[in-house]
Amino acid sequence: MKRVFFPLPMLGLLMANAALAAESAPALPKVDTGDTAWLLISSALVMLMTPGLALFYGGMVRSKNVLGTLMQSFMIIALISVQWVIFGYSLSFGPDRWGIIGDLSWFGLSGVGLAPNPDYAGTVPHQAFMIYQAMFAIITPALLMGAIAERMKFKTFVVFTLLWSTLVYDPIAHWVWGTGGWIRKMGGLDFAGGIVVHISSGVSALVAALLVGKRKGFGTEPMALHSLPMTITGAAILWFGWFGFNAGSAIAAGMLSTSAFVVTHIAGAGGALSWAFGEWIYKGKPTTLGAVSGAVAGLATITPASGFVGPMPALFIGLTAGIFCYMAVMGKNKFGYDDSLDVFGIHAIGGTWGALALGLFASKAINAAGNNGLFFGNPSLIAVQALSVVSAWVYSFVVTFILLKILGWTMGLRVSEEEENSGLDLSQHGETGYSF
Amino acid sequence: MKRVFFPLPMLGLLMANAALAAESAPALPKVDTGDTAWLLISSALVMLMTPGLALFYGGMVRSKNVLGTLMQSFMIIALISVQWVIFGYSLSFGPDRWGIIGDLSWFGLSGVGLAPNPDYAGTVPHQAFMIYQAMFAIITPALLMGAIAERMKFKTFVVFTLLWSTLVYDPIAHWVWGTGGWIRKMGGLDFAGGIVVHISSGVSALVAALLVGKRKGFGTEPMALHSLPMTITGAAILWFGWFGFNAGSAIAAGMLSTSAFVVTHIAGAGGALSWAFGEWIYKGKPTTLGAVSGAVAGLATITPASGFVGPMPALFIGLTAGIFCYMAVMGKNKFGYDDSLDVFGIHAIGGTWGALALGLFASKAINAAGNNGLFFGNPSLIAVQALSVVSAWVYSFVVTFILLKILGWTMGLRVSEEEENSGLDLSQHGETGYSF
Amino acid sequence: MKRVFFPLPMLGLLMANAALAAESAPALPKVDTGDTAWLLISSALVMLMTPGLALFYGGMVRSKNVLGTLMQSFMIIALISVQWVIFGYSLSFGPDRWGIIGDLSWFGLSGVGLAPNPDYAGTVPHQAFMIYQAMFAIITPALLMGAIAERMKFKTFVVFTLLWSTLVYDPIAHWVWGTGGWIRKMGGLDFAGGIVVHISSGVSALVAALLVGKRKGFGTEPMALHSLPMTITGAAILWFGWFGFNAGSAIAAGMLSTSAFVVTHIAGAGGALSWAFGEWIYKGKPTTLGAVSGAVAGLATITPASGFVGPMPALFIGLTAGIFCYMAVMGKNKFGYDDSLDVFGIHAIGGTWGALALGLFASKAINAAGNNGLFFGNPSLIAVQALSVVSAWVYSFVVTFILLKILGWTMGLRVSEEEENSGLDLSQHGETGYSF
Amino acid sequence: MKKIEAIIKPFKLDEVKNALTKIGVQGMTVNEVKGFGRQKGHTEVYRGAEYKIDFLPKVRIEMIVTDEMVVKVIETIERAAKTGKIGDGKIFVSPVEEVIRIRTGERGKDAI
Amino acid sequence: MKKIEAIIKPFKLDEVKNALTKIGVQGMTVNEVKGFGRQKGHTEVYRGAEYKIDFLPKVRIEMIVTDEMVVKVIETIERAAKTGKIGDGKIFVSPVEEVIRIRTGERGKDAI
Amino acid sequence: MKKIEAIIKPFKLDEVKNALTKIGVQGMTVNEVKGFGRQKGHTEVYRGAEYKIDFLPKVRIEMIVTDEMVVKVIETIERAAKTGKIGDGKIFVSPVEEVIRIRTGERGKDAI
Ligand SMILES: Nc1ncnc2c1ncn2[C@@H]1O[C@H](COP(=O)(O)OP(=O)(O)O)[C@@H](O)[C@H]1O
Ligand SMILES: Nc1ncnc2c1ncn2[C@@H]1O[C@H](COP(=O)(O)OP(=O)(O)O)[C@@H](O)[C@H]1O
Ligand SMILES: Nc1ncnc2c1ncn2[C@@H]1O[C@H](COP(=O)(O)OP(=O)(O)O)[C@@H](O)[C@H]1O
Repeated sequence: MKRVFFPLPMLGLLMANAALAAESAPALPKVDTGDTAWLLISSALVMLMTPGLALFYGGMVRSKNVLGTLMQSFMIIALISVQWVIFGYSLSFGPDRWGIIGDLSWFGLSGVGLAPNPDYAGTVPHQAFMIYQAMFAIITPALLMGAIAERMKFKTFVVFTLLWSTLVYDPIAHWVWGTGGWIRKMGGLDFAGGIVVHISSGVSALVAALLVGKRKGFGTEPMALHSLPMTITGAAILWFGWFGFNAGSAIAAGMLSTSAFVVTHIAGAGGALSWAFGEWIYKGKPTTLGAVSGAVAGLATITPASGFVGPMPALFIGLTAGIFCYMAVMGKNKFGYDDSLDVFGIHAIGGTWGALALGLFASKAINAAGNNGLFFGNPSLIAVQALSVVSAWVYSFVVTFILLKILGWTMGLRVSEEEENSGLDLSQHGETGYSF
Repeated sequence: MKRVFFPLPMLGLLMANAALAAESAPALPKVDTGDTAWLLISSALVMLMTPGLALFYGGMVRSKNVLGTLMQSFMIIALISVQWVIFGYSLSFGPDRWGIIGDLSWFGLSGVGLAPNPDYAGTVPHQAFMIYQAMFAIITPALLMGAIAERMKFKTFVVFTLLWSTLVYDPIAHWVWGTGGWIRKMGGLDFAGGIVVHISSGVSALVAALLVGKRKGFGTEPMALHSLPMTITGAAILWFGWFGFNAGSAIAAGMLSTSAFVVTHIAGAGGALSWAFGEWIYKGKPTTLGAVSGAVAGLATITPASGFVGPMPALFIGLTAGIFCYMAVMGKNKFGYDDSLDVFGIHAIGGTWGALALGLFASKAINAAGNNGLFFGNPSLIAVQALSVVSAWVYSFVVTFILLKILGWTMGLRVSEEEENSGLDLSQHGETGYSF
Repeated sequence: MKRVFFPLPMLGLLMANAALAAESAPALPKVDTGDTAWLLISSALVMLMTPGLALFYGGMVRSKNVLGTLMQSFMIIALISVQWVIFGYSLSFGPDRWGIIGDLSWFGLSGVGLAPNPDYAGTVPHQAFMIYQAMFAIITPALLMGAIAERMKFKTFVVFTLLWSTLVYDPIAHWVWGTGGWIRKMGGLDFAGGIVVHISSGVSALVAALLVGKRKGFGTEPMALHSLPMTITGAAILWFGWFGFNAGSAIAAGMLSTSAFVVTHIAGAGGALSWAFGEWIYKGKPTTLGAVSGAVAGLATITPASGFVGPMPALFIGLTAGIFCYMAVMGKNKFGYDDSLDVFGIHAIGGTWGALALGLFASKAINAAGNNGLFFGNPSLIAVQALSVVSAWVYSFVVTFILLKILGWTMGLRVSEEEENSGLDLSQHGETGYSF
Repeated sequence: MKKIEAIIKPFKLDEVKNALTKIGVQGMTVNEVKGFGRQKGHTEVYRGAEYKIDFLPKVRIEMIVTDEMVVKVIETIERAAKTGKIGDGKIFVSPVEEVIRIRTGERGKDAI
Repeated sequence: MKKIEAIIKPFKLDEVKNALTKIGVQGMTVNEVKGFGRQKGHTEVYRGAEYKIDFLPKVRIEMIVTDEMVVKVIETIERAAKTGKIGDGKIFVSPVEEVIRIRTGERGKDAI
Repeated sequence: MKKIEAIIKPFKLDEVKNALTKIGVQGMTVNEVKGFGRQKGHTEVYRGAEYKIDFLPKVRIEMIVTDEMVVKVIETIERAAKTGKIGDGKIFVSPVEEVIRIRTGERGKDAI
């Protein structure tokens, strides 16, 4: 749906550009400097989110695994960036095949140049759109890894990441955002990745937690977070970057990006408040981990809705996100699987609730290229959203399951027990995090 | 004064827009993409300052209070964001009542839409201006908390923050920046918040330090900073964000924002130099804490002047800021009150000196919508500035005093002695910062 | 070469502006909001790189030297900012003398105003270009200091930094980027500072490592990095800031900045991959320090080429950068000099390889104002590049050598042995980094 | 009364503590140490330079127990801390002449 | 000569140190430890999961003193470290056979 | 068997360890401590406020050795750890009654 997320009046212009561009590329004057500045800085912000996530996660593990955790995020940046420019972008956004995948005609970015591609973004260079999307492809598998922190074999992680991106992320991105993608054509909305990013990673995280199994000592030994200040710093960077994530998804600097920016901030605040106050009431003390987790929950939840809803619905979505995700995380403690850093509880639940909530609160007054939700007189949107969500759940679950089963048989998923005792830092990377 | 801080030639245009907007809202084409991009990224930068401040402060406390300190900043982001969109923005910037406060007609952001509001910003969506201002409302109470670090009861902190924002910040913001505010009408200048942010928080910080009282062991036990690298990181983030704070206050990307950007950087550098060299001469060694404190002093001091003065005055302001604030902090050590992280010495003194200094160095050549200062032939400006400063001092002092007295009687301001011994992290949040 | 790095069609316009500006300054309407927004945010990003570098380096030293290391970067920000606005900018970019240096007519920024200077940047205020360049002048000596970490006398460091900037950085910047500079006139290309920043600092770093001598205990005691997470955080900030460094060097937001942004990201990813996999093959384990070092190597190497080459050449450059720099660092371990944080191995080698590689891969299709390289039919460019590189090597080597010799005789370069034992933090700054 | 010191592998701490409380030990003091011994360290590689790390992370438990408890405590630690691999650690027993509980001023066995 | 070890609450360290120097103690060695004892730990809650923290932060002071000083030192520590609340800590006294000052090679009392 | 404890300057640790392994010491346990002694601390200045830091970083080495080794070990530490400047540290020797190797259950000398 990204193509149409800038003020409609510009659309005619863009089409004109497209025509022009076809005639006499490169159509230089069509690139808007303000829109390009915004998309580039948004790309940088979303890029920064992955190291932010690394810190967010890294602070939550024991100190013997801090490097292993940071390294996963860092390696994903390197791996997926290369995957993306070679074939990932083409699979996700390239010319459509059967509504389910892009073909390989943009292999190695051939044909992805500096002139705008009006299919996706009429006022910025095509490569700007491409690199912006790269950052989304990067952070998604990085999110996933939180579920299996502190125990994954590095070699298998590398292979898994590459395959998962190719087989799970790229197709779903195509369905939802690619020209011709079936969800997009059906009218399913996902402004900035509630389905593409949060559901895909969150559901796959659950599968991974189940198949990789619990950490040694889970439930019997305390597994204290080694540095909450690191986690809080990471959360702050995530929040900062999320402005690029959501407001950047307008692919232009204007009213829509402003609206997305505002609702993003509000939902983050709402999530932080409701999680922390929920704990305060339920457990007696508001925790800092709860506050930052709630913020991330609020931000994840508003993501799909961020270009479609107004400030007060955003506040509602943020507040409910904090509560729902808190409940989901509490639920985990009951079920006993070891989704170590609560990727499922926060991202799958948040992404799902956000994708459905936009079916309630979306308004064409905010985004004429979007749709109206239930409360604006259109009950059908929520059905479309539900179908989109379920498809992403099922697809992510099944493919990740098969992938991990195969990798489990062939390469092994976990480090040995002794390696787990000594920690990933030493066993996988031959390094030690700290030496004060 | 914010409304008029973009090149005058545009003003006519804006008025035209306003007229147009009235006739046929939303007046889509009037939003400038470059200005909007700049204001949005500036908003993100200012938002990042509060976590930056959290690190700046967090590194200066003992490790048993690190989470309590970080949590205050983080909670303020959540609380004040919600307060702001519900009624704070309306109080500060809404339709004027008697020159002292906005009314509640923008309650819940009703009427605060995506079309530009030419009263404040003619080339960007009104909501962009609103969210940019939200970040200022957030960081101000967060600054204040440094004075009473390591001993405030969390519950009281929540209530205090909400009330202080509503009763101190919102009115002063209205006086200085709101359409119809009395200081603004009088011609008092404050480009980016020397009065609104730094004086209000710095003076209130002094009151809080006096009423909350000293930390247990203050003056007898060493209270070593637990992590100077954290403090330095925080200072760096603050400096980075300050570009959005000051240059963003031009509410447009152009010559004025450039000028504000340049003088901000110069003053930060000047403050760092003079504080560090001052220490070197006076105490024998230049400290890193001194260097970063000086930078913050220089940045705070240039804030009110940043859109009115040129580079060489900025260098002078920065260098003197480092010296004055250093002297103020040394003074504290003589007077013996426990403004733990020197909010008064840096922000009240810096904000005051900056607001007066602009009365000396302001030049219409930099900002035609500003005024000339003493050295540019206009001795009257400094009187207006002095009156503005004094008003903010008195008002902040009195209201904060009353507020804290009442809260002291009703809820209690401090944690118990035993809680103070075990630290805020454990006693208020049930968490531990580090576990290496 | 910076002047001409925006779409050629705009050039005529700029010249017109220049004419107009001469007639009726300030020529307000000529400033482009999008370009200005991009240049200002890029300036902020590059400013952030120096604290990022501080963390990158700070994590690699022993904890008793962490503040000394952070302080060097922080002090450089303060010192060089002031040097720059007083005379450094004039030396580098002011009116040319004999092709080798700017004169002092822009002393104290006189004549450096808010109207665009079409010699360097036709669509943004001149001061915006000035402050952007300031950030480059700042980070360059900060890079250098990594070679002599943990042993430099602070007083000498201050004097050295000021002299080195004035005598090495400013002239080389003039040669390559200043109007009339001889390398620029010869046609030598350096988009964002491979020669000006990385070769100058990297080669000088080697000289410094040789003249200052090894750390006490080097080679016999383990000198464990005290915090790899700090180093990784620093690397992430560097990567983030590098988008401003390279893409900002287009001095406009459009196709060229997009292209530079994209190739920067790809080369960073490529460098991280090849260094980490190189280690994996050669030493048995991929390390996090290797991955982040590789990223920095890739980013440094693409720097000179970033506005001239396309994505696939960038991938090649990044991958080879990781390998070459890894080999150079391994080499150091053989030669036995103590370039403590591998400034030579990464920046001199990376900068050199990048400056030569653009002689192979540069294409006028990417940047019409650039040139074609060998693979695009122009074998002469590589010769020009080689001459530029050699000149910068020789000049940096010789001047830094003389400078350090003189400072060694007069002030002494190193702290005393006892001070080295107790650490820079305590001996130079009277502070302690951590107290958990 | 005796002082029993045990140097064990860090990840065994919880197991040992639980085993000891089960046999009635009511107090102990623990700190992190670095151990050098037969268990050879490892090599860490930083930018190609190899560092031999001889000191490995261990945990040191210190406990004052009555003479009657000594044998039981030693046995318990041996059982709980053992993996059979090199580096499992040591137990040292040494004499203690007096124990005082600060809170009450109690002396001797009562103070343990 | 005796070795006196005291496990105390961290925030009492300065008070104890000052009290000891006042009675003439000239040297001591201190480190941070975790204590397990009658003073029950607390519960930390991370994302809803409760962790029982049994080990509390304590400070361990180690001091070699001459036999004559032992009683005075113990009394001083008792006084300065006492809050009367559970968890105030313990003092252990054990024999020491020799003390050497590395700088001078002095032995015995002179080396303390 | 004896327990030898040495409190030394941190930067001397590697030298001491190497010297000890050369004379055949096969195990030791080390931790970081803060020392208070004749070597006066230093003053740290934070925003103008001066803090007297009395505790200096030291390293504590603990070693169980056979009686025959005691003299040699002490001499070796004295030599390796000495700078001749105040604050070089101390060596304490105290009795140990039993040593157990957890891995094998060996007792006494064999367990060292
Ligand atoms: N003689 C000793 N004195 C003090 N501590 C020792 C001694 N020997 C070993 N240790 C400690 O015990 C730990 C384990 O010893 P090691 O020789 O590696 O294995 P094992 O316990 O299997 O014999 C060492 O890391 C060290 O902390
Ligand atoms: N038997 C013991 N051996 C070693 N240390 C002990 C022992 N008992 C208690 N301690 C230490 O003393 C501290 C205080 O003991 P605790 O039983 O909690 O309270 P109290 O000192 O009031 O009896 C503990 O945290 C632990 O560090
Ligand atoms: N009586 C003592 N008991 C325990 N440790 C001591 C004692 N005296 C000194 N130390 C330790 O030895 C270190 C060095 O002692 P100090 O008096 O400073 O110098 P020197 O070793 O030259 O006499 C101290 O920092 C402290 O850790």
